[in-house]
Order: sequence, then structure tokens, then C-alpha cells
Amino acid sequence: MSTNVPVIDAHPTISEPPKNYLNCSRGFMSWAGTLDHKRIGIMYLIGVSAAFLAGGVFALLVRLHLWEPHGMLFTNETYNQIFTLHGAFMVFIFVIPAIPGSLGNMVLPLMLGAKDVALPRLNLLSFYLWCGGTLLATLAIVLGGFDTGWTFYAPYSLYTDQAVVSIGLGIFLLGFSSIFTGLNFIVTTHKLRAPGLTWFRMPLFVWAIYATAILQVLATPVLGITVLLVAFERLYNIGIFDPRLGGDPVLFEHFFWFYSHPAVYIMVLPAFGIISELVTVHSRKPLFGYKLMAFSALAIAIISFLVWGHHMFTSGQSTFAMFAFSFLTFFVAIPTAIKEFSWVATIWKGSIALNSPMLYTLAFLIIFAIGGLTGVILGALNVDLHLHDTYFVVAHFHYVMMGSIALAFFAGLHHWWPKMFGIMYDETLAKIACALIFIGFNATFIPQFIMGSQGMPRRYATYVPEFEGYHHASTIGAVILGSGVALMVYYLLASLLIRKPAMQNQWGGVTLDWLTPTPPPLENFATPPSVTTEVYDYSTLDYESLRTPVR
Amino acid sequence: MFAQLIQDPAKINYVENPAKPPEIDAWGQLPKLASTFDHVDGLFYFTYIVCIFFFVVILGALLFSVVKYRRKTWDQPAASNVTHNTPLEVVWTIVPLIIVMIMFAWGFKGCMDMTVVPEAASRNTYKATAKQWNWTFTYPNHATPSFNEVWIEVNKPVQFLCESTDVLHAFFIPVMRVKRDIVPGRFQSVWFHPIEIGEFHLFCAEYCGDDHSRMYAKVHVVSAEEFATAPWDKWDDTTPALAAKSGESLYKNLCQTCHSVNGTPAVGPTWKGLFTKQGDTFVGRQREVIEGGAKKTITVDEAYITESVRKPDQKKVAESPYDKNNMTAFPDLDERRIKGLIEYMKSLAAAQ
Amino acid sequence: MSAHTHNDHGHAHADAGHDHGGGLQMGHHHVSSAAMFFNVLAILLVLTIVTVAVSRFDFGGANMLIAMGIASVKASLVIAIFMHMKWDTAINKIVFLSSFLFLSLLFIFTLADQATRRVDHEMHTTRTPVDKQWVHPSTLEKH
Amino acid sequence: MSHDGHHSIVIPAPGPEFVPHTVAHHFDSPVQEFQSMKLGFWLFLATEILLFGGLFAAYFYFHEAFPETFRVGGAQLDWRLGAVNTTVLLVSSWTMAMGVRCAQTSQKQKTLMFCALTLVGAVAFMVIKFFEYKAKNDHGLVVFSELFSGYNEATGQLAWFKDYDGVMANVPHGHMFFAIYLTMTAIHGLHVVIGAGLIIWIMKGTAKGRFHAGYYLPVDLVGLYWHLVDLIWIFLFPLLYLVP
Repeated sequence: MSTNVPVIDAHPTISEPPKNYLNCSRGFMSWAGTLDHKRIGIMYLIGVSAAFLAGGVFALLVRLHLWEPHGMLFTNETYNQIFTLHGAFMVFIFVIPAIPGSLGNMVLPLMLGAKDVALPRLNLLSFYLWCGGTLLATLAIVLGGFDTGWTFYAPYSLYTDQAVVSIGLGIFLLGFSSIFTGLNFIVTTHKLRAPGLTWFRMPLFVWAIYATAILQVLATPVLGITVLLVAFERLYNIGIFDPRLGGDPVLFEHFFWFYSHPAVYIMVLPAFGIISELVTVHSRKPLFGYKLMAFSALAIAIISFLVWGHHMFTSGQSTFAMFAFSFLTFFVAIPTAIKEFSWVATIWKGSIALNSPMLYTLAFLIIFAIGGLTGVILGALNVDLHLHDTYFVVAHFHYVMMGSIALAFFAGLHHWWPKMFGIMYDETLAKIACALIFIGFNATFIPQFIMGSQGMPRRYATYVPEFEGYHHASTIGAVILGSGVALMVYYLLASLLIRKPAMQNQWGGVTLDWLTPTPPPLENFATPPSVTTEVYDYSTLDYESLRTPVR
Repeated sequence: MFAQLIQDPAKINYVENPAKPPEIDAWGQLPKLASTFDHVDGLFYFTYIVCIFFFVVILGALLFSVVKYRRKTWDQPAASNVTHNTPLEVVWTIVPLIIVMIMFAWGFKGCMDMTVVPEAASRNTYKATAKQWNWTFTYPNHATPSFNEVWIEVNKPVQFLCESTDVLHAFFIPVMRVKRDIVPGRFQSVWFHPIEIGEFHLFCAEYCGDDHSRMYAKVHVVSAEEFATAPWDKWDDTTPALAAKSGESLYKNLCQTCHSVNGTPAVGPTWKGLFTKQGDTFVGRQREVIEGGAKKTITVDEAYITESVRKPDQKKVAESPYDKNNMTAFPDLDERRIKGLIEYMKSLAAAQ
Repeated sequence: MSAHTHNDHGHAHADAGHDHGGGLQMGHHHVSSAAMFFNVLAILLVLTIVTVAVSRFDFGGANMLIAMGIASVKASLVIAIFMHMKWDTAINKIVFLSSFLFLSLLFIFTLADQATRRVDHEMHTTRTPVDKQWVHPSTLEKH
Repeated sequence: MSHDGHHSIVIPAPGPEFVPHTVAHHFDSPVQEFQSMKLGFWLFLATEILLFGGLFAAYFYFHEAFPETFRVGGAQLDWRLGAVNTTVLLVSSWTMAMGVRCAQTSQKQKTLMFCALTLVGAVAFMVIKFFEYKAKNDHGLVVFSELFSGYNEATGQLAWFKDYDGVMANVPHGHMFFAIYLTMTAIHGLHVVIGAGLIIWIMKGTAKGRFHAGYYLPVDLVGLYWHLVDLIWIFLFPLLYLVP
């Protein structure tokens, strides 16, 4: 062990457990008014998990309804509201804030060797903006629901008699929550790095969060103005999206996807970051092609601004725009492919621990391969003309969003759970849950690929009978998937009661987050850290810390 | 505040009598039924194979590593500490780049072929009008339109000019591999060249509201001889009973989405009890309507129904929620068909 | 604008050099001279008069370009001098100016789509005005 | 929150009428604090640019689609009022820059004076804006009392666009110009009001002596915000009043 970073057992040996960020102060206000990034991260974690479970329940309702061709449960209007709620909750309230808000907040300052994020008050504000946005979205359900789909395409969103203004303002707030989180992380990464932590010594999770933050800051305002304009349209008929008044619905799609395509990368880049961390720690091997990985994160961020039109290949944009957007779209495939290959190369000849975080990571690698490759199929212009707005697209983006991003989120959660709370969950149950989620997920969405290529359109409350068999398979898969998630929620919550102590360095990480005491003290480090080694240098790993339990 | 949430079992909420499903080939794909097949499916299979190849490579490498390099003791270091390999990284940047550029060029070529309408197709132009939630098809050189069903001639390129009167819809015939969003306020065109006779699905692929999934039309590809008989223009109203029967099939195609005949609440008012039979004559019911903002009571009669079909906003039923819901107008519906619908309404009374 | 002075600040952290953009520099030391601020204001007001005056003449398609050109000059002055961007750190410059870059992406692609859609219509679809009744395209082509 | 063993860094006040500034606990130096805040604020200004950018994109889009509407519509606006408002904002931008300069040099009274002048500019701008809106209201181009009354599908009439003089009768979608005009100027006006509020807050802090050569960050940031408001107007003025 030859590193200058703080030593694990820096605290004096006394009988009572050392002070950490969890037990340093008590009471409701010590949490609700906290400026500590770790506590804000925990609050985000609770919030986004609740949103995920709510979104998951909506998803199960959707799948159950589609058991029969004429729809089993709901009226069409209710069905439309439920799939809209599923989309809106999952996209805006869960996926976008999930990883940056919870794990990013928790881990990023630790990895940088900072005492906190640069703007702690803004951090708390963005959490409360998230709460406000979620509240408005929930209020919209009470006000009668909204059935526009999460994309709010004009002019339907302008004409429907439902609570679009409420959800629109909710999304405006959620957008600013996201902007402030990103802004905070950019400033933190630039200004609060520990001495010696150069740009190319930063863990890749930091790179990924940094690239994400660029997108959050630069793309989200356009979503903000778009939902505001939709609200104005409904309030006083500006007419710019309303074809009755000379407006152009395609302009709405441009505005919307200018944000929402980068948003896909706002969602997926942090997932890439988590996976990059996990493959190296659990293979105990430096990340393959570190610099190329860092640059490809930035490249994805930049290119993602140039490709939004591929959501509009059938929407009536010009041939020139289709040409340009299809051409640019294929360029995103390159850095993404580089990432996938580099992860596999990192695992190659590693020392691969098959613990639950690694199992989730392997599941991610397989599922993301499918999600990414089907994306290439959709990028081809004429193939997309057939597959657009079918279940093929639905399956593709679920492979990316649910299969990849949520799995990466679970992987990260399992990875940093012992760091956050100093306790371990039941590994056996975790492995079972991972298997259930993996099997259930594929069973849900592989039939959807087939259905989609045969022409089953998306957002259908009822369907022609020939697709019934595929829908059955899909619904059964969704139930398996749901039971896997339920099991995961169970053992994670149970671990909080059982309190089996984790190790100081549970998995053998060598980045700064694993070199501070577990759980971290209030200002993260007993002594200000400085970095002298290259990133992911496993020759510096202190094996004793892997066997020292948390006191 | 809340509309009815749970589906009424009495209202089976799906498409009546859809086209027969097309046969699926060994790849799980649709059969070759139109010229556009070559544009789409060649590239589709190419990308499919490329993707399967890469997937197998990735999966194989993963499984091999996991089996071979599994950590056996808790403090086992990695078998190798290689951090990068520049030639390898260059290769896996360049090779995918070349492959995707091939895909792009191929895709764009196919897309141009599918969007640039050839001369032959533009001489055989239909108009497809999409409304919430039905389709109206107007034929080249033929006055009578058809609703939710369309007949086209086999082996003759055809163009559809699509128009929407309300929100976004999309014209999607899976077996013909064509899809185009229909943006209100302008025409979008779609063309294809059907090469086999049969019945096929036409879906709305862009979300358009409550009954998006019921916005279905059946495409009949028929031989030139059959097409010459104008099968969409058959309307049997030789007797009131036959007219009612024709009216019923039109109802199922066009009106059932919003109007029930058994009293079930729906988007529009039910047709049950519009007429009652008294002896040999049918008497229309009394109904409160709003005309020009004022409430009045009218008797349902043929003139009122004709007006309601063609100008539905003229007299609105003064009863929630029908006073707020808007019905789409059908100015294209001719006298004979409206008469058929009325006969059908009357037959409902007779059946009771 | 090289004539700026920065001698009239009684600053605790006053340092000698002004090699702007250095990461460890305070970067906020610069106190511009009141005279320069006033000059900039004068230029801005003159440019306002110019842009109004120019707008009284019709240059056809160039109207927009001229107006936007003058506005850009004014904006650059405000950003560089009033907002002290000229003396700010490199990262702050990149951050703020990149917002214009990304905004231009929104403009370029959206407006290019709009502009080329017209070409599209002329090229290979039938141009049919929506306000009119639907006319069979074969009759349209004859005109 | 208490931080055991943490030494807070305090920047001393330059004189008795000022109060010292304590650097936030998680920063190692005043430089780090200043630069972090400033970078954060520049990022925020970048989001503001993109937020307005959406509106500008809509403007250019419809300017291209309905050039006649924009030409006739623009002629209905009074360019004199617009020019006066531009001057007001430019001058207030200058006073704000001077205010920041005085804070940098610990000149408390002058900072207060320049901030007050900026505030006067903000109020003047809004007053002129009010009269401008009133004129539009009187001509029925934007009927504010009817703003939220909707659109009559049957007649194709927009409640807030009456056009009493019929000036827009011969152009397609005459309301479009005024819809964009109203939306852009209203959102800009909202920023002016927020900016005025921030200036009042700054003046309070200045009066208490919180801002001086060692710590003038809030004054600097509010100044940046105010210049951004000016910046947007620099583009709005020719686009709405002159070019069409």
C-alpha cells in the first residue's frame, strides 16, 4: 500500500461508533434542511425509488390490460392516462434525476475528494424543485389525469380536456431541478477536485456525470420553454404549435426532441459511468482504454445535440433534415460501441467477482448490447419508416432505459449500498432478484421486438387478435420482472433492519470514495485527501480494508 | 371529475372484423407483398445479421471471461493489467464506422425511393382523410368515398395524399412497409406498389387520443376486374330492411367508436330509443339541444339526423358530457347512406 | 479596448500580472475604468441610433442581416465590457459562449428543415393548398 | 451545522462601515468560492440564453413562414417607444456596471446610488412597457381582458385578437406576430421585474456594508443578470420593432 489518501481507521478507538453523516445529527429538520450532499443523495434515493415503484405499478397495469386484444381492464381513456403516467413518471421523475440525484450526489464529491458539492444550497433547492414537480404531476392525476403520452405532441396536447398545464408546469420545475443539479456538478468538478486529482485521474463516473451535466444545463432550458409554450397555448392560444392558428406541430417536435434526445443521454451517460466503475472494481483491473472512454463520454454528449431529428423520420420533416439527422445519428453508435467493447475488454483477464453488483453489471452489458444494436437498426432511414412508432421502438428504448439504465442504477445501488449505510444486504436474495429481473425483462421485451417488426403500433389500448400470443408472453415477463423488483425492495429494506455490518472497503475499490471511512463522516474525509497515483491502480489496493468490518 | 375508469364489459372495445393476419416467415417477418419490401427488408436483414454477429462476439467474450477468469480467492489480483491497446481501439472505432456508413447510405437510398413518388403512382392518387378516429378514402375519378375500408388495384402503383382535420395521425400499412405521420394543415404523401391480392391492416401509428387503437382501416388489394366494379360503391337499399342492413355495416365501420346502440354511455349519445315504433310508423323522441347557445327541444327526425351527420355542431345534445364533446363532421356522406343509417336506427326500435 | 486601466482599486488581493484565464488567478480583480464604461455606453447608444436609422431604408433580404449584425456588435460589447467577460477565466468564457453555439444548432436544424421542406414539396410531392377544396392532383398538374 | 475542528476563513472588512465575509465551510479559499459561484452563475446565464433561444427560434420560424404578417404586425408597434426603452435599458446597464465597479472599490454610497439609478431604469422600462401594452389593447391587437377566453372553433375567432382597425385583415394569421410579441416581451418583462427585486436585495446588503472590495460577489452576479436582461432586449428591439 503506497498511497497518500487518508487511512481507513483514522478515527480513534473508542467504544461508541464513530460519527458519520448518518448519526451526526438527528431529527426531521436535520434531514429536511440538510446541506450535506450525502443526505440529499439519500433523500433523492427515497424519492426516485418511490417514483420508480409508482411507474412500475403503472407499467404492470398497462401489461395486464393488454392481456386480451380488446383490453382487459380499463376504458381506452383510462388506459391512455395510465401509459402516459408510466412514461412521465419513469422519464421525468425517475430516470432523469435517478442516478445523478441519488448516486451522483452521494458519490461525486467523495470521488473528487471534496467536502461537499460546490453549491450546497442549490443542491437542496433542486431536490425541493424535484419534489414540487412531482407534486404537480401527482396533482395532475387528481385533476383528472393527462393522456397526451409523455411526449406531449401538439396539437393533441393542446386540444385534450385534461390537466396538461399542471403536468407541464411540473415538468418545468423538474427541468430546473435537473439544470441545477447539472450546474452544481460542473462547478464541483471544475473547482473542488482534490490536489493531484487531474482530469485524467478522475474516475469515469465523474467523467460521465460531468458529460451529463453539460447536457442537463444546455438542453433542459429548451424543454422548459417548450412546456411553457404548450401551457401558454392552452391558456391563451399563441398559435405557434396549433395548426388551426397557422402554427406548426412539427416545430413542437423539433423543440421537444432538441431536449429529449439529449435527455436520453442525460439518462444513459450516468449509467455508463456506473458500469465503468463497476467493471473495473469487480474485475480488479484498470479500465481498458480510459482516455478513449472519457472522450467518448464527451463525444456522446456533443453528438447527441445533433441527432434529435431521428425521432421525426416519419413526422414530415424535409428530406434534407432526414438525410442530415440519419447521417449524424450513426455517429453516436461509434462512441457507444467503443464503450461496450472497452467494458468487455476490461473484464477480459480480470479477477472477476461474481457478486450481486457484478451480476447486475453483466446483465447490463448483455441488455445494453441488444438495446444499442437495435438502435442501429432504427437509425437506418428506410427501416425506420417501417419500425417507427411500433413496439419495436418500444422494446428498443426499454432495453436502453429500463434494461440498461435501471439495471445500472440497481448495480450502482448494490455497489454503494455498503458505502452509504455501512451495512450489507442478503447476497443470495440479491442474486436471485437479479436473475428474476434479467429473465423477466427479456421475456417482456423480446416478444415486443417481434410484434413491432410485424407492425404492432405503440400506445394501443386494444389490438388485432393476431398479436395476442406475444402480448401474453410480454405480460408474463412483466410479472416476473415485477416480482424481481419487489424482492429487491424487500431485501434492501430488510438489510436496514438486520444491520449486518459491511466491510470498510466492501468490494476493493481504489478510488477516493472507498478510501474514506465507511459510512463517510460529515465532511467526507478526516484529513483533506491528495492523489498521487493514477486512476484504478489496483496495485495500491489495501487488502486489509476488505476484511475490516464497519464498526 | 373522474371519467369512467374501468371498461364496461358490455362494450367490447376493439376492432370488429379485422383483416386476416398475414403469414409470417421463418425470421418472424412479414411476407413480401409490395415492391417496397426490397427497400426495407434487404437493409433490415443486413443490419439484423451485423447486430447478431456483434452480439454473439460480445456475449461470447463476456461468458468466456466470466468462466475463465472468475475470482477464486478473495484476494486474487487480475490476470493482466493491460490498460489499453491502441491498434485494437483504432480497429473497433474504424470498423463500426465503416459498417454504419454503409447502413446510412443504403438506408438513405431506400428512403428516397420510398418517398419520391413516381409518375405512375401520382396518376393513381387517393386522398386519405384522418379524423379522430376514422378514415375517409376518396378515389381517383370516382365520386363516392369509402370509410375505414379501402380498395386498391393489384400491380398498380398507388399514392395516398393524407390529410388530417384535427390532430396528428399516421398512415401505416405494415405489410406495405409504409408509414407517414399526417400533420394537420398540410398534405403528406405515401406511395407503394402492391403485388399480391389480399386484405391487410391499416393502422394509425401516431397517438391521437382515446380511440387511437380503434382507428383501423382494412385495405383490400383486388384484381383489376374486381376493382372495375367499384366494390366500395355497393349500397343495397332496395327495401327498408336491406337499407337498414347496409346502414348497420356502415355503423360498425364508422359510428360505433362513439355511439352505442344498447344504451351504454360512450363519447357520443346512444342511438337506443331515438325512434319508437307506434303501429307502423316510427316516432322520433323529444330531445333537448343547444343551438347557437340557446336551449330548445326538438323532435328527432330525418332532417335533424342528416344535419347532425353533416354539421354536428349545429345542434348539440344538451346533456353532459355530450354538450362538450365534438363530433367529427361527415360532409362526404351521401343521402342514400344517411338514409341507410336512419333505417338502421329505426330497425333498432323495431327489434325491441 | 486595450486602453483599459486597473489602477484604481484598493484591493486586498491585488496582484501584479493580468495574464487572464489562468486557473489559479483570482480572475475577478479587474476593475475597469469609469471612462471606458462611459465610452462603451456612448458607442451602444450610437449603435442604437444607427440601427433605427438603417431600418428606415429597405434593403430587402439584407434587413435582417444588418439589424442582427448591429445587435451582435452591441451584444458583444455588453458581454465583453459590462459583463467583464474580456477579463474572465477561460472556462467562464467557454461556458457562456458555448450556449450560443448550442443555440445555433437549434436554429440551424430547425430553420434548415423549414427551408428545405419547400424544396421537398416542389421536388417530389404534390403541392396542394389546404385551405382549398381537395383537387385531384392530375388536374393540378395541367395548370 | 457544526464542523468540528474547522477553521472558517474570514475576509476582513476594509473599513468600519463594512462587515467581514466568512467563506463557506466547504471551500478552501476565497478564490475557490468566488470562482465556483461565478462559474455556476455563468452556467445559469447559459441556460437563460437557451430558454430565450427557443422563443427566438419560434420567431425566426414564423418570420420565415409569414413574412407579410410580421411586416404589417411590426408596423403596428411604435418604434419610438421601443427605442426609448432600449436607451433606458442600455443606460441602466451602464449604471449597473458602474455599481459593480463601486462595490469592487468599496465605495458604499456610490454603489447605492448607481443601484438606485438602475432601479429607476427598471421602473421606467416597465412603465413605458405598460403604455405600449395599453396601446395594443386599445387597438384590439392584444385584448388583455380577453386573454384567457380561448378560441372559437366555429367562427375561427381568437378572443384576445380583435383587430378593431382591421390592419391585419389582409395577412394570414395576423395574431401570430402579436402572440410572439406578447410572449417574448412578457417573459422579458418578468426578467426585468426579477432583476429589479434582486437589485433591491443588493441595495439592502450594500446598506448593511456586506459588500466591499474583499467580497462583492452578489453585486457582481446581479450585475451579470441585469446585463443579460439588457442583452436579450438588444435583440428583441430590432426583431420586433424594426426588421419586420
